[in-house]
Amino acid sequence: MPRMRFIQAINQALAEEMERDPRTILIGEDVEASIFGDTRGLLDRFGADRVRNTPISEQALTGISAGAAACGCRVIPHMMFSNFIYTGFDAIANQMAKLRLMSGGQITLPITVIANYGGGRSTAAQHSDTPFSLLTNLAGVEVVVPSTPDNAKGLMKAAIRSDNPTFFLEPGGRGGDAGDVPIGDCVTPLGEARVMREGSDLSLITMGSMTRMTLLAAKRLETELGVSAEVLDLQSLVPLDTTAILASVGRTGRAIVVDESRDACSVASHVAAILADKGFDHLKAPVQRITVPDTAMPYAPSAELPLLPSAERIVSAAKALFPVTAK
Amino acid sequence: MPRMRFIQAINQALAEEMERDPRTILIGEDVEASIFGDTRGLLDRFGADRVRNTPISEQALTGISAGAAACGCRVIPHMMFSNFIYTGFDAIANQMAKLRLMSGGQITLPITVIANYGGGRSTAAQHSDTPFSLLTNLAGVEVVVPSTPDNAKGLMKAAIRSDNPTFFLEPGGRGGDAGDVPIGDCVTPLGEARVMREGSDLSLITMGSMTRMTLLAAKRLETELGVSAEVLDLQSLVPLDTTAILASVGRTGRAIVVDESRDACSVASHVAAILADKGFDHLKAPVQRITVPDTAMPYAPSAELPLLPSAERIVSAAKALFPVTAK
Amino acid sequence: MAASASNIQPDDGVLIEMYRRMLLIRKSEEQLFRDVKLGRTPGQVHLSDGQEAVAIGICSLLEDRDQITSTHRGHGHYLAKGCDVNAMFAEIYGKAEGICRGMGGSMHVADYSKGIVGANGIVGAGLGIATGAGLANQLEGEGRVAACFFGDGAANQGSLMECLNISSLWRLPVLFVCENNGYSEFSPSGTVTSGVISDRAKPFGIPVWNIDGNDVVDVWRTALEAVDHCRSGAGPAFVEARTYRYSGHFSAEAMVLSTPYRSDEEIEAWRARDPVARTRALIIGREAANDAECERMELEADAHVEGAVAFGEAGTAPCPGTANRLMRAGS
Amino acid sequence: MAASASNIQPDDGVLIEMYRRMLLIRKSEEQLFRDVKLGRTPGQVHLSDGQEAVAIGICSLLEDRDQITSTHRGHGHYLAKGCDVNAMFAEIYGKAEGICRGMGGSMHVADYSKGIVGANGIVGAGLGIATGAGLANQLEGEGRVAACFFGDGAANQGSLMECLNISSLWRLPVLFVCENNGYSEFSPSGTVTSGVISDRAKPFGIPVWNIDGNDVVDVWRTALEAVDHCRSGAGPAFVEARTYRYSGHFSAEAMVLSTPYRSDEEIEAWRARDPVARTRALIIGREAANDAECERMELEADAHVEGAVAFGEAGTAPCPGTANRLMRAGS
Ligand SMILES: Cc1ncc(C[n+]2csc(CCOP(=O)(O)OP(=O)(O)O)c2C)c(N)n1
Ligand SMILES: Cc1ncc(C[n+]2csc(CCOP(=O)(O)OP(=O)(O)O)c2C)c(N)n1
Ligand SMILES: [Mg+2]
Ligand SMILES: [Mg+2]
Repeated sequence: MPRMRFIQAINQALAEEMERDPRTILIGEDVEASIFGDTRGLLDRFGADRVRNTPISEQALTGISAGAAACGCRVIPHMMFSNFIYTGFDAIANQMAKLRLMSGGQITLPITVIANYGGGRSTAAQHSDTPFSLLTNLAGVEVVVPSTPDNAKGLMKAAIRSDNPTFFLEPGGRGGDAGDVPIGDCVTPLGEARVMREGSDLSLITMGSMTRMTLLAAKRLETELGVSAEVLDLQSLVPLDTTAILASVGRTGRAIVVDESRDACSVASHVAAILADKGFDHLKAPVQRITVPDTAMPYAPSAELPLLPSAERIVSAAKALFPVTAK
Repeated sequence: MPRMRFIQAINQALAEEMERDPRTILIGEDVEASIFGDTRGLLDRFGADRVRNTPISEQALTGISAGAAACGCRVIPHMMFSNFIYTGFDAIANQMAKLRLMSGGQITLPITVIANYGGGRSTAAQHSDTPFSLLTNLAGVEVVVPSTPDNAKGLMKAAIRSDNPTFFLEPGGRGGDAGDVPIGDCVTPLGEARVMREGSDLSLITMGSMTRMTLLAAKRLETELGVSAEVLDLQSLVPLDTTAILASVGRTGRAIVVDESRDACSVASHVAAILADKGFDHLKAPVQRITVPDTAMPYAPSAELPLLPSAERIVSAAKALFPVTAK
Repeated sequence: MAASASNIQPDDGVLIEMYRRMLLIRKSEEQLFRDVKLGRTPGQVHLSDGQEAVAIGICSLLEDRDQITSTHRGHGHYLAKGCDVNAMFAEIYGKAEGICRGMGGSMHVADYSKGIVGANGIVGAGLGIATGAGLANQLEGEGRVAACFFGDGAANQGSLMECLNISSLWRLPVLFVCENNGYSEFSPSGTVTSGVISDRAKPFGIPVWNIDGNDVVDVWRTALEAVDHCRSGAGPAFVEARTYRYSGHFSAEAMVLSTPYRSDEEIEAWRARDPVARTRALIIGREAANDAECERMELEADAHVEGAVAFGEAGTAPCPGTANRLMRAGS
Repeated sequence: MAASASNIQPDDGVLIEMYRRMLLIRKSEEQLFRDVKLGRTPGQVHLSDGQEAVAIGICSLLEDRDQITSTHRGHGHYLAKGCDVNAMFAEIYGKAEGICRGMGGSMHVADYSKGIVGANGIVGAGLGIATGAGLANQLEGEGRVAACFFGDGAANQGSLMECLNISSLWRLPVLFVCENNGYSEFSPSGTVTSGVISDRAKPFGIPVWNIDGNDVVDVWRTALEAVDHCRSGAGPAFVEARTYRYSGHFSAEAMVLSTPYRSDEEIEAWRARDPVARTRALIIGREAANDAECERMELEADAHVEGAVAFGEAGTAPCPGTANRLMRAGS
């Protein structure tokens, strides 16, 4: 398997899927120049009909995506930063998420919305939101969050092939991560979490940008506390792999959920809620959430970085669960 | 205390607060004619400067609210139906929720956004959303949800007096409910839940439109199962009265959360997550959520009504918690 | 560009067909108004009685494969696009046999197989969707046109400007049709709308027609030119049609408003310019049909509506699992 | 209405003051560009070097109590509005002594006490905010004006049309200032913008000026008329100023783009029309100051910037609890 960077894996998936289906189009602000690199080269390869810069008009961008998808295109709108989703939110929340039901199933909306999310880079409050919660609560759109180059490719392919509106959320700080990526048709099915590391004492449930750091924390837990932590990468938030969540905690009896969302009504909250309900009988200890506290993101690193989940925060949360074994 | 309808209580609070502070203004689509009745008569009383119809321009409506509030007005934008929040969502999520932090606390935004939410009236998917989750997750806006005429008045007063952007969410189907309402300055403090009914076996935690039905369910539990259920009305979602939630479940050991939100990442999820963490030691049974399943709202009553939380659903959830006592 | 310069006329067959369809809309909506009072509909309705000529005049020039986006006031667009009246009534009655299986209701009646890319409860939302349909059409290259119906109130949504800009830049085959009925809910246009709406298209170089929306021939003639402009690949076109809705904003307004927002004189003045009656007069004047024939057309429309009521009433209530099943493709 | 008809000139004092401030902007931004490379700033910056005349010309006619809304490219507006350069550098360096206590950074430098109602990372967001400020001003009735700076790219946000409509309807004292620098990120205006931007204000009856944004006198003269129009209660005004940003969209663009999106010739052609140099030439030509005096002004600006760097560097890192504490009033 060739090794490549996260962003290249996304780029490859886009290119392969556009090759596969000539009705697939990509639109968005500066998708031609591609500031993140994910859409680079696609204009040259697929031409100006299928790769189009749009004006700064997010309402129209999302609305046009719904309309073009309803009329036979497979549409990939690129929103750039997640915060710009809000500017085009009507066509997402009122159209993409609802048209299928409202039409009695007549309409199919094969849309893959790309947006880059997350903090840690001093981009300040308007360029650092993690929009998992509000998209997941819509219920009418699928939400996928890749964590490594290989599932970035696989999930992008699945997202594009899905006949539902699907958000593909790029972890902002992870574009440079390198990893092995399968060649060709590697589709990661939506709705399947993956166990990144097996463990027997504790389940660390996470997704996207937080996965790498959670794995580091798991290693530290092994060495520092002798705790065997399983790491479950959700991969897709809608549909959510409830079975895998319950199975993991069934094995370990303890869970910490790590999520870059702001805490209130986060995906972490929802996973914890599932455990408090369907997983209750498995639970040997409180379910903790490692999230961003309920504030907007500050600019200065000294104020921003401590707000983000970190291996440190995970380790100290775990310590509270295993007071005796703590060295 | 005079008896009045829910919507009259809101109307009275608006009038009293506009009387109190001449810099308070009300803007929105047809706030003059007032389709819901909440703003009726205010134009005549306070004049066209302070009560203004806006064009159908939700982006501008929210943006203008932020600007006018930043420059000395106390602004009450009326969004009509909650789904229209999405159309004006940028100025909510990127401005109202973030300007204060981004400015280092320089700016104060005394804004009270009114919107009517919820299903059950065959208004179909685009006029029935319950937007608790996405607003709560923003963290930068306060969210209040009245449940009875008296707290409708008290919470509206608190919302208007708050120096933060605050959403006052009117339960769509409850406008006609009547109740006793205190005269004059009855401010319901933000961040305080209220116990609507005491009980020792089970906490039913709820808010807004669901409160009345939850009280009915509690009565049925008493008579049908001999279960003593406490009913906690959250009143405000941001700030959230975590202390009251934990105290109630500390007393009862069991909780069901009833919330008109779609389930994933709902307020119900978040309350359950708090219980799974800080309330874990109190819990004797799984925490169940009675919410709207993760779909958009259908039009036909036969398809819509079963999706909403109901006393029936609460009672049967409770039955699962008390298998022995069930008659 | 002002109203159409040409004086071309629809031939008798076209005129009669437009009249028939206008009658079907008018009779259907009158029935629906009664149905709401009778409690046959679970929700309220927004009627377009008085505006029939716009929907009919425009849609007469559209082919089945052409798309439209409709509004919360969409019964007329639905019927004008040739969709089934039975399935509309069943929908509005909340029945599984409805065009949207009872999931959408009055604000969302739309037959996608006939090119209706949604009737929309969100004012202005059709603008982006129609522009997207125009993009799909352009890429397909077969000359399909997407028409977007929207109100004078919707013209104040910023999305209009965005879509005018993009459709002009990309020369998309999108026909913008502003149904200016003088009100945005209960606000008279002048109180919420600055200037002339169709002027808003001019900075983008989009050709504009400003017409009498109660004159079906004028609408038809304009559509002939405007649709052709779009179909030929020349880019978008913009029509503003002045019209009026007799029944007001929605079926419960008399109940919820404390004071009327328009005068009886105003309503009467518009009734005197009724598009259905004018079309009938034109038909008689031209001798395209006589009184008795026109009468028969009315009775036919009545019969259609009666049949639709029966169909709707006989329909079944959708079962609770329907929403869950229909939410996502592949589920 | 085209460019200002009048030929009124700023007096020497005003011209020199404008020159000083333009120098401060230019020197500050050149320094910031170096600072990014040096790693002194935690984030990237969007520089306005080349555009100074617009900010300065407009703000020279604004009083302290008048508001502005700024953009992601807001250092120039900040300094033009007379805000503190030290607090700006400290902010961009991420220090607690910054104007926003290090919470906002480069895209959000704003001193509210000087009427800056936010510099905004959301393109177009200032439009609604400035319109709201205009509403507050109108209600106050003291003649304050709110000016909204926005780019040619931002002019494609539908919010523009909404705000033009509302400010015209309500006759709000809002001055719309479009800084047309020819690019929306890496897209040349012509590829994303149809027609002439300022024409978009005309359907709303708003007076329009279309000017050379690199000529500070022309901007000043226009502002004299346009601000007066707003202040007098006659409603909004619209200025489109053509200009250019030398350093491109943002400080890391050379690193992230695979190919350049503009030619060296283009940049050179604009440098030949440099607003700072032109102002200096005018000063010398008018004998408002001589070469040595101009030189001294440059040195003064350098000294200011040097002081600001030192101030910023000496600042302290905001502590982790800051965000939580500042999020809400009363907490
Ligand atoms: C985004 C949004 N805002 C507000 C409403 C409420 N609303 C429904 S119809 C309407 C007036 C529409 O006026 P117009 O576009 O002129 O259409 P008309 O009703 O006159 O046909 C409004 C404000 C809505 N449905 N959607
Ligand atoms: C709502 C939103 N969409 C997209 C962006 C990304 N973005 C930042 S600056 C910019 C271009 C702005 O162009 P213009 O308004 O002409 O201002 P300029 O940068 O040229 O000064 C874009 C697209 C953003 N910040 N906000
Ligand atoms: Mg109208
Ligand atoms: Mg620009």
